[in-house]
This record gives sequence, C-alpha cells and structure tokens, in this order.
Amino acid sequence: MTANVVNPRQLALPVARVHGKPITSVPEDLYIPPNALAVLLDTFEGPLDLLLYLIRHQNLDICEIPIAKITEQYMGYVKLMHEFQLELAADYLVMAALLAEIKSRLLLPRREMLSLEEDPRAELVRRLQEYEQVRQAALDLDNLPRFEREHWAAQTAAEFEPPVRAQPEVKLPELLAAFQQLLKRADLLTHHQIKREPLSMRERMSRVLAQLQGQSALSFASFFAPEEGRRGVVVSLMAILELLKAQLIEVHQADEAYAPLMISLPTSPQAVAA
Amino acid sequence: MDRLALVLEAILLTAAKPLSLEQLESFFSSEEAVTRPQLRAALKVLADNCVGRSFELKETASGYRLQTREQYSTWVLKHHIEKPAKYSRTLLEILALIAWRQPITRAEIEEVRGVAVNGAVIKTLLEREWIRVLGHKEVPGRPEMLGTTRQFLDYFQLKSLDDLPSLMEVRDVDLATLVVEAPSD
Amino acid sequence: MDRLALVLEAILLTAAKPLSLEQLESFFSSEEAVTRPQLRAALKVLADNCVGRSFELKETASGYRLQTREQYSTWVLKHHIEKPAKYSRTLLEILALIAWRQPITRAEIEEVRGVAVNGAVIKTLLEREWIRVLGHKEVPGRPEMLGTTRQFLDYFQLKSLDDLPSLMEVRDVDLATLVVEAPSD
Repeated sequence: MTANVVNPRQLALPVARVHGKPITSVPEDLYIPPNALAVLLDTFEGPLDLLLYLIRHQNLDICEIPIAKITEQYMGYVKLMHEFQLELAADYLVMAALLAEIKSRLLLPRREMLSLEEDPRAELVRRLQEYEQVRQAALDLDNLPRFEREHWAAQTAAEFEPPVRAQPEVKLPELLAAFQQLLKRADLLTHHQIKREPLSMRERMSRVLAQLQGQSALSFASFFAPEEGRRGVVVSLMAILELLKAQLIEVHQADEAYAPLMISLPTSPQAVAA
Repeated sequence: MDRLALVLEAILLTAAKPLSLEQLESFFSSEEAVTRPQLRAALKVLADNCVGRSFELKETASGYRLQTREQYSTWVLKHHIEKPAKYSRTLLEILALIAWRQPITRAEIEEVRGVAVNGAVIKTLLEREWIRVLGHKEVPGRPEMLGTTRQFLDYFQLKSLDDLPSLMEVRDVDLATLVVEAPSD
Repeated sequence: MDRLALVLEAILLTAAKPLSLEQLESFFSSEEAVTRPQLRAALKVLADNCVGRSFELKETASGYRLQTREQYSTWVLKHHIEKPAKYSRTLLEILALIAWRQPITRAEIEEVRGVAVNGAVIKTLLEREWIRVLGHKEVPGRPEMLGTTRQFLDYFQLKSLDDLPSLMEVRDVDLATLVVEAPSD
C-alpha cells in the first residue's frame, strides 16, 4: 500500500486560489463516499504524508509551498472527515491546529520579520523535508536486493556421518570460583579442617609399592581402606598419583568403559631401579 | 580452482548462514595451517569461478555466503507457494528511520513521522531480528534506543551501514521563498 | 553453460529435496516451452560443468540433486560441531567438592551443599571421565566414593592434585584476577 497506488483523480482537491483567482465552490469530486474516504485515509502514513501528497500532487516544491493554499486543502480534507463522522487520528487534528495557527499568523499585519526558529512555516517545511527524506529512504530500502526475495542461499546436499557432539569447556578459575562460592555458603573451613599430610603420603607411597611386590597387578580400589576414613583414602590416592607421576607404578584399564583400573609395577627395569 | 577454494565452496554450499573469515578459519585444523591471506586469496578464486554460474559469492555484514543470482529469482521463487513478504510502508519507514538515525527512540520516530508508532510493527521488526534495543536513553522514562542488527544488513545484502543508500538532501529553508498568500476566506 | 542448465542449477541449489524431471518441468511456464529432451540435455550440461567443483549432480530414486562430493566431508562435517553449552554452577560445585574432598560420597556432597545431588550431574561427570567411583564406603548402603581422574588432571593441566590450590587459598584468592571473561558468542 503506497501513495502511488491512490488514484490521483480521487484526490484532486479543489484549489482554494490559483494565481489570485478566488475559489468558486467545492467541486463535486471532493464528495467521495465515506468508505472510500476511510480507505484513502488508510493509504496515508499520517498528516505529513497527506500534506506531502497535496504538495507533490501539484508539482510544488516543499521549500516554496503556498502555505495558505495547502492549509486550506488540508482543512477541507479534515472537515470532510468530520462531516462523514470518520474517526480521524489525533495526529491529523494536531496538524490541523498547527496549520490554523500558521494561517492566523498570516492574517496578522506584517510586523518585523520573524526569525527562522520562530516562524512556524519554517518549522513545518523542515518537518516536511525530514519526513520526505524518510519516505524516500523507505523506498530505497525496499528497492535493495533482499535475501529470500531476489537472492537465496545456494545449498548442496551433504548427508555424511552423524554430527559430533562437543563437550562444554571449563577453565580452572571457573571451577575455583564455583568452589569459592560454595565454601562461602557452607562455611566449610570452620567445620572441617583439611591439611595436606606430606609425611603420611610418603609413607603410603612405600606401602603401595610394598603391596605390589610379587603381584602382577592389583585393582586400584584395593589400595583404599574406607575404614581409614576420608583422610586415609585421600592420602592413598595422593600416594598413588605421586607414584604415577614418578613413573614408579603403572596404571592400566581394560579396553572397555568403566573397567576397573589396575595398578602394577612398571615393566621396564630402569623404572623399578628408580 | 585450487583445493582450498574448492573446500571453501563445499563449506559455504552447506552453511546455514553467512560465515566470517574467522568462522571459515575454524574449519581447518592447525596442521592444515591455513592463513588469513590464503583464505582471502581462495575466496577470490572462488568468486572468480562463480562467474558464468547461477550463484555468486556475496560478502555481507556477518560474512560470506554463496547465493543465487538475481536473474534466476523468477524460477527459484517457484519453490514457494507464497510470494516473499511485502512490507508495509509503515514498517519500511520505521525501519528506515531506525537504520539511518540509530540509536533512535520511539518518541523520536513519532516526531519525524508525525504519527504514533504502532507497537506491533516494532514487535515484528524485533522478532524478525532486524532491530534490537541498543540501550536506554538517559532521559525521564529511560526510553529504549533502537538500532539495526547484523541480520538486517545480511538481509539487505549490506556489508555495513555505510552501504545504505545516501539520504536525499534536506535544503535550508529560505523564508523569502515561502509563498505567502492571503487565504481565500 | 547454456541458460537452461544455469536455471536448473539455480533451482537445484535452492531445492529442499531431490527433484524429478516432472517437478523440474513445472518450474517453467508454457511459454518457455521446455521439453523433456531439452531438460535431459541441460542436466547433462550441468553434470559436466560440475566436474572440477566441490559438488556433483546425482540422480537418486526421487530425482536429481546437487550434492557435496564426499572428499569434502571432513570439512563439511564441522558445521555440526556446535559450540557446546556451558556447565552449570551446580556441576562445577560438585566437581570442585569431589576434587578437593575426594573420596566423597553423594551424601557428603549433599551435606555440604545442603541440597540433593542431581544424578544427571554425576552421570555427566562420569561420562566426561572427570570423576570415577573409587570404591564403596563401608557404612550402611555401601555408598560409592567419588574421586577425580587423570583425565581431570590433564584437562585442567594439573600435574597432580597437589597443584590444586589449598582450601585456604581458594577462600582467599581474588578470583577477579583469575576468571577470564569467556568471549561472548
């Protein structure tokens, strides 16, 4: 729905005064059936759009509009709307008030020239120009080649293997932050005291190695005695990790999910010597 | 076409959206050691090799896309029963104002257009992901400031807002030229 | 490539599924007067023009389609590697508890956190192979004791659990200096 669609003849409003010739009467073609009038009103984006139409329809320049003439045409329009009791958007009435003000000013005797900022005509021309700019921009935008109107994504079929699902990434600081929050909440430190026990860990390392002597392999779990409590288990785990790090023991896992970890002495002789 | 250009063609012909240089880079492993200049050169080779085909390589705001050329739209359109959406003047004017004058508030849109902004239009534009809320203006009521998105640029085949057509000129008003006529009544 | 072959290329590059000869025919108006033999000949031209490209014309049971050649699957498959979601705070807290306080049972985790442990979280951590069952606690119900794995250490680039900051350190360290903002998007 653009203004271009509107049949210009329907909008050929009577000119109030052309080159000094006084207005005769409202021509018959102004009396559009109310329904048609409502449709016409719909084709305008607002009072500025209607005014622009009236100006452009008479091949006038915005900067040189005969304010009085345009005002009269606009008022004629608004009056018509009232006569047909069509609900007119408040914006149209606001514009009518502005035009009426301009008109009344023009009736006043010429005093000293108003400055541009004070002159309501200048303000109206500025707004009309600004609006015309937007109206043109909207047309330009619509004329740009558009995706899925002029262009479509060129796609080839590619049905290869099922997609790989990636795991979320997390960094140590995030883990620390989560833990810190938890600690603050639970106030763990006041209730539980956990200390590193390097000495007991060294001792446990020896014990693990001793257990493995003469054995082909022992399950990882067999190094943990739950009756020793949490601390004991942690020490065992740390001991085993230390031994692994020092390559004093090896850990194996059968090639299946969640198979038990098996611990053994290393097979290479130099590692045993270490 | 060299191998890299062919791989890029395969990637772009199976992409759901435009891909940036950075995204294209991520398709290659570190062993493949594909550099940015190589990528750019291969994209150029690909673009050249689309001459004389029904599709072209287009760079928009979010990246590169292979798309059918405009002259084939007559036939391509027939895939769809419905014609592509036509947007109302209201929507296009509001979108144009947001595009050219962003960041802009509803009140500012209303001021220029001289009419109240229909909330449904803003909602449509937001849902279409052509516009987004850029922030709030620090004036009473903290109104939302609206701006366009990358998708908007992608849809209108633009690389950046600079590619928007220039606005028609606004001339200074010379009061002397304003025709002052005595009203008829 | 002749015009008809180009139009067919554009149609097939924008088709959601393979198109039969009959379906392809329906893209042309009666004025265009495209005959079956012409269509077949144009498809042959198109197929020949796909030599040296990343895609080929394939005739399947339901019709013709343009598809990526298999040798490009390595790269094309990477479209599917979606950026993974982030782990929840709950998961990180549980993982942290297991790391610092291993071996630990679910009941003990619940005691510290004050809420029931979501089984799905433990499952995720087990699947990710960051935690494992160290054994069973010799108390009624013989609950599983959980601990971290070598993969956990490897992932977080720790040589051993000793490299984890002590509880005191965790409490006092200024994490603002540690937590690097993940890049958005």
